[in-house]
Amino acid sequence: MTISAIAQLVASGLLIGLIYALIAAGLSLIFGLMDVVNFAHGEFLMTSMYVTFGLYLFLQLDPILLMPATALVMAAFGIFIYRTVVKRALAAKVNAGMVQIFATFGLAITMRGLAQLFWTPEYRSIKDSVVADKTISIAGVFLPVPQLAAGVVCLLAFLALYLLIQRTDFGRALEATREDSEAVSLIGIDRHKIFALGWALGAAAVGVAGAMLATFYYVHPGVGATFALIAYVTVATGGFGNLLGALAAGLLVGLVESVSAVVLEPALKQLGIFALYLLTVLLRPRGLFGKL
Amino acid sequence: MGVLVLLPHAISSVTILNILILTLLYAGLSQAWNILGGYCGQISLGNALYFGIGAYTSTLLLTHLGASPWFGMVVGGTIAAGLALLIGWPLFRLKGHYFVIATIVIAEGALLLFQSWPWVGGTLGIYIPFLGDSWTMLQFQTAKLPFYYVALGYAALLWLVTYTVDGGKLGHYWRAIKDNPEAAQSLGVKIFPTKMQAAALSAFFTGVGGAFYAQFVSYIDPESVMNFQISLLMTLPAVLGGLGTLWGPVVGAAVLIPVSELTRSYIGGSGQGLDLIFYGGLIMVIALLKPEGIVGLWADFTRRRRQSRPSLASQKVTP
Amino acid sequence: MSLLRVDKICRQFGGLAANTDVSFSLEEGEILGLIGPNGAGKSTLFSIIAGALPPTSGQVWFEGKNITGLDAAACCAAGIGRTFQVVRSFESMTVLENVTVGAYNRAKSTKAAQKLAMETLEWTGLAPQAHRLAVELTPPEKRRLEVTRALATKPRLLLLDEVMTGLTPTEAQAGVELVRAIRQKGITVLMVEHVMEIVMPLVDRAVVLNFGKVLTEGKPTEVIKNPEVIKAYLGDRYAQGH
Amino acid sequence: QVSEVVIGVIEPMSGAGAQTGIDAKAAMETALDIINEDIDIGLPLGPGAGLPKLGGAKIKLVFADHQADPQKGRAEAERLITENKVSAIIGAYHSAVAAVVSQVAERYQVPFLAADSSSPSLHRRNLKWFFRTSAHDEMFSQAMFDFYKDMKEKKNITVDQVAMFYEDTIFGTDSSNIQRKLAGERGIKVAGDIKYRANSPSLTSEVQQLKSSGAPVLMPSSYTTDAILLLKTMGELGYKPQGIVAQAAGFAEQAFLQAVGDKAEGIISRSSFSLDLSEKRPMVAKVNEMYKKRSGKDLNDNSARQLMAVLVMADAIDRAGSIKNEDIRGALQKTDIPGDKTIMPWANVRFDENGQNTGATPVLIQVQDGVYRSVWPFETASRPVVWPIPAR
Amino acid sequence: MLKVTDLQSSYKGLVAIQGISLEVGQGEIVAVVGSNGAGKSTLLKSIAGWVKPDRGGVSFKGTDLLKLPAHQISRTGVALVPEGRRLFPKLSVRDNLMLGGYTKAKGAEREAPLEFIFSLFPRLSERLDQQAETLSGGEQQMLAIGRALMGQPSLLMLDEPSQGIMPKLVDELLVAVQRIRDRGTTVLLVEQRVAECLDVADRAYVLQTGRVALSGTSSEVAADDGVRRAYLGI
Ligand SMILES: Nc1ncnc2c1ncn2[C@@H]1O[C@H](COP(=O)(O)OP(=O)(O)OP(=O)(O)O)[C@@H](O)[C@H]1O
Ligand SMILES: Nc1ncnc2c1ncn2[C@@H]1O[C@H](COP(=O)(O)OP(=O)(O)OP(=O)(O)O)[C@@H](O)[C@H]1O
Ligand SMILES: [Mg+2]
Ligand SMILES: [Mg+2]
Repeated sequence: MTISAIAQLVASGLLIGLIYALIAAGLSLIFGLMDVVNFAHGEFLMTSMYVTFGLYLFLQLDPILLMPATALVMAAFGIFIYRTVVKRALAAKVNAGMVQIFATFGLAITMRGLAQLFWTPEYRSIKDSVVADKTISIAGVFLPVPQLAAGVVCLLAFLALYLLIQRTDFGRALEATREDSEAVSLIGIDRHKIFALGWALGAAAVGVAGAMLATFYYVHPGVGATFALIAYVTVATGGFGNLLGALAAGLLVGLVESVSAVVLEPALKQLGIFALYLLTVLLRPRGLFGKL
Repeated sequence: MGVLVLLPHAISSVTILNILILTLLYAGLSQAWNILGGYCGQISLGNALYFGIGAYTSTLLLTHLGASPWFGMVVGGTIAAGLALLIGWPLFRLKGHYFVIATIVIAEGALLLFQSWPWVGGTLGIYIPFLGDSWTMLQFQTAKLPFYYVALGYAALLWLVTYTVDGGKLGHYWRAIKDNPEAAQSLGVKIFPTKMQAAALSAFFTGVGGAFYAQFVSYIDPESVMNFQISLLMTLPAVLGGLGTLWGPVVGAAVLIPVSELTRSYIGGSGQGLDLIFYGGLIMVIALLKPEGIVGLWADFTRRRRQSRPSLASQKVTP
Repeated sequence: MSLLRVDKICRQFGGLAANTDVSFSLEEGEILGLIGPNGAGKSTLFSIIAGALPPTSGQVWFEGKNITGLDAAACCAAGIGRTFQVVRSFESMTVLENVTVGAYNRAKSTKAAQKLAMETLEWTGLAPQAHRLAVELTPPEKRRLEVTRALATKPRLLLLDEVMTGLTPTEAQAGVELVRAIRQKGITVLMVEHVMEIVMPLVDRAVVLNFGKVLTEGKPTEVIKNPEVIKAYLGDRYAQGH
Repeated sequence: QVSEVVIGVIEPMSGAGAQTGIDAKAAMETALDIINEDIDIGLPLGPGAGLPKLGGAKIKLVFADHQADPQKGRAEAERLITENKVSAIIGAYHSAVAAVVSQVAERYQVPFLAADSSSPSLHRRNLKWFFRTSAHDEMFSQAMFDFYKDMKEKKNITVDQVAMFYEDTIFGTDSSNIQRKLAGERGIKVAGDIKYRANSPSLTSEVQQLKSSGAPVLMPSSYTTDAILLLKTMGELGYKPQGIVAQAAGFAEQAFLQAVGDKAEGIISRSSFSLDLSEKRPMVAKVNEMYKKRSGKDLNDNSARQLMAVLVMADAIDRAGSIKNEDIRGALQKTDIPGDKTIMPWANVRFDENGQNTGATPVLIQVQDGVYRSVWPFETASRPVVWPIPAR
Repeated sequence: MLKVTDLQSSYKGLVAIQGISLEVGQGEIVAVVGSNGAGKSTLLKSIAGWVKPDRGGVSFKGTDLLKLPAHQISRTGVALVPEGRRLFPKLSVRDNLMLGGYTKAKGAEREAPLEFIFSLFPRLSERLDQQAETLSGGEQQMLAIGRALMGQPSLLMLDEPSQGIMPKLVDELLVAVQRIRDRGTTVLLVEQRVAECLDVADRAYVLQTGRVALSGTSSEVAADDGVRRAYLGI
């Protein structure tokens, strides 16, 4: 293998890793930090891509410009889902974990059905974006611009989430609500407000991911399922209770995938990711940097 | 029970028999899942692995050696149980979501391996050749009744096994581990072997179910017997019916399978996703309205009748 | 031969030494009180004796055997029963089922286990609650349930960690009677309790821990006169003599 | 006498293949219009309403959804046969499902017509009740290699190295196995042999390996999602082979063209159908119009085959003059429809003893100026082939 | 300041307290005593909004608390140190304390009670970075009380605060309760150490099987024969 091929391998791995991390960002908040299972994460991503696509049909703007709008719509959607579904699931005193899994799993199926109803199962894509179909090449290493842009957005998104959780009362309140959602009322915290905000934020992060993804990926009712498992594995590899873990894990997952596509065969490249996860949790049962 | 034995004779519709067979199969599979997930609290979303192992073992034994699927069921179940022990050994130290995701990942990994393993047919899968009606080979041209009775026997057997175990030492230990492992240990419960027993039992019967399924469909490929959806389908009835209860998986399967089959059959042809909306909505509604499962309705009812005593406080002896 | 002997037990949590060179022994049939300030390392020591926590160094001897490496289940099988300071009941199970789990430690069949469990419940006075779910009990009842559960394992040594918390003095007296009755059954008791009104009349001997080390040990009446114990643990009220 | 003949259709109506099922529905209903209405068009059963030999009985289609799951396909087939009393079944796109459905049909002795499943293993199981109107992947792959031969002989362009890129399903595996074998026979080197996971989130490393294989011709076998992703990733990583010769599926879909835009320029795909056949056979345009009214799109490889399957089946039932299973099977076996009475570039429709239509000659189509044009066989092509793919 | 009238609460239809009326005046320490399961905790939980009463009224400084959700009740200045402590186990001691002052503005105001809390429980100041769940039993109880004090409540409800606290600290704690009152906080105290508790309280209520059996000044209650027999073990 030539040097440039290896460089390309690493660069591509890291780039796709950043995209995985970006997609996992919202999940790392909702699932990782708030400890609420969201089996519909993939469908959230799918929805946000359709939101971007819908806005694009109306406004004919670059998806990157539409990103704030998508994030906003998704935040509202996150609050809506929290209020209608998740809140009730969290109220369950027995089998709490399973209720969350299956309430959101049911939600996922419903969302997929709704997408099919409203958008038909046709594949759609957006070609009008400043970054679309552009590639820069440095010393024989090709770096697709849409993915570079997504990578930068990913880093920014994690920085923003991290500061928000680490530096604000909101972050503390979110963790406290996760720890004991009843006891937080003792200190004047409205758990539903805090968690609804958490979901808004998580969904907005998915919105950002969806908008970026729409610049280079097709939109389809089933698109979420493609990314969902990797997103869960990424969050768990990073460790629960630590946002930045997901970023690190995303990069690692991307890199390992890239390498195992070469070492094994491409059809088995996910085996590398799976092995990475198992190895991580066997050595560190709480993931790379997990606290929970 | 009597009703279940005689019922199919009154039914001529193949569709309904198909649905009944699937319902019983999933009642059994879900009961098997319930042993480890519901009673012992080790949530596995990777039971499709054991299902697939059972299906492949019996099918390969049949196509390569001409062995009867009945034999294949036992061998398949045993291999599945052995695999469960092998996997449980490193995995049972994991907690919560880490464990759940590990089970998913292992099953998905196995799916990939089976797809690129030519000896087991890879993605092409394996056809089970039809050799004429035979109980030994568990093959029937168009008859559904034999399958119905096998499925009924399977579900009943699992119910019985769970019933027996639940009332005994293992059942107590499993539920204790689920509620509080540290306390269980302090009472002499050896956590690891107890979990392993649950895992082996669960995997064995899941494997048996897989072998039956292969015979019933007469064609298997990795995607159709080891897919993540199958894992979910085994979990769903127990959760919606009532986790860690005897009747939960049965009741859950009796609601879910007919609904999912009928919605697909009668509104799935539209291609508009209405069946998905309906099915998904139903799961969501049950999960949210009755978190302890549908059998919780029955418990509510009996409880209300038993506890007609008006006030707890007034029963206390005054000092 | 002592029933239990802890020998130079040390336990570190990061930089914090919860137990340092703790040594004492416990005679068969004794009720030994383990007292000391909050955070002195009493519960930590309990966990080490019961096999729930490995010591950093030191040994635990039970019935003349070194049980240091054994896990909690093996310790239970060997004859050590315990309760937890922060209650840990099996909340989705009934009171009877909770106790039955313990009873399986000795009983072979389910019938025998249930019988043993029911007898133990009657003995500790929880029988009327047998078919309630554990989650519905008040905290003091849950503690009593833990004692019952541990008793059902038929231990030779019972470790009681603040089981009488939350009882009014009158109720505590019943608790004291229960512990005496336990001893009557031939079970040796090691107990942690902060309420002197309970400890004083009950225990034969007290070991005082402070900052993880044994401060002193002796008859309860002597121990509470020790100025260091008063300074670190009992406070001014006991300075004038009790 | 019957007034209605019911035919069951089993296609994926939800899940990843849902669009195919939905398009199939439109295509087959278009065929129904031709049969049941009085439409004078050069197709079997066009003129006159209904089936003349059955007293003008109409055909009715019942659609069932198999969600790409063989078990569901089996259950639906049994339901259609026992409950809807269908006289025949058409389906099923996914070869795995077709395999199971054809077995059920065999057991119930109901004719099964594979409209759009192209796995060669399907007709090799000695099934008496199995028929397939279109070519299978072996015939298609043969066409591709014949194309290379013609290129050398007639255009003096040598193709001596190819890279295969195929998904890990029945479709991909079957297709690649044949191509590998044919390449060996024809002395063409397989420089790259990449099996990949269907619906992967990224194909970066796969494309990289293709690129470093250095093969001038890429032969992909993929469905729509992966076809789109493949082309995008090729652009991103600067991989530009001289030619792309695809095993249809995703590459023949309108959605694919729309998604990748001018990146599709020059791609060659095997096909059973080419819309520019209408230049020679105007009725193809007319049928296309009818279909477009229902679905909003042009006919493609899949929808044309699905449409034809209904016509062929209806023709057989009509000739049988009865809806007895045996009679229909007998009539199917005796099917003889000349190529110009179809909308396909086929020689004819005649089934061999395995139920395979031997006259289903494939064509190669190429994207030229955003439209699929037939480019091979050279004799019948509507446009000359463009080779290599022009630089953009 | 706090007025409870004819309060009844139940769990799944089982009545735990009924017909309870009591009053707590500004600056008072009021004790509630009673045996195990008498309904003391249920009473406090009903006031704090954790248990929704079946009927009756709870008003605090003229506000009808029954109309408010639990977190709003806390914001009116009612704090509860619950039975079982209910800390945030994975969070550090510091975070637990800081969260106690969640409704206060960040900065000096929020940190004001810290000094007092640390003077009462110096151990907490040594363990600021330790996870709450790894604290010893007594330390956890200290943290629970500290967290409630961080909110600078005007009514502090303590449910058996001396649980798990060593003797020396129990005395200090009860003195501290008086100091807390002297700083302007009203206290509603549930205690199983009846004698010590009556020592510091101004008035007391005795609960029996969910009803108020006796009420009066602490000395009256302490002098009652029934109480002496039932709760003091004399
Ligand atoms: N996992 C841990 N990590 C860090 N420190 C710990 C851990 N477990 C216990 N400690 C500390 O060790 C010390 C001893 O704790 P232990 O629970 O043994 O005290 P105790 O004597 O039982 O006190 P109490 O009377 O309050 O129950 C305490 O200061 C506690 O904070
Ligand atoms: N979550 C619950 N579910 C069902 N019943 C309950 C629940 N909590 C308390 N009870 C019942 O309500 C009654 C009153 O309980 P409460 O906890 O208020 O008593 P208490 O006076 O605080 O007792 P203690 O001194 O033990 O703390 C008891 O009979 C108890 O069993
Ligand atoms: Mg302790
Ligand atoms: Mg209480």
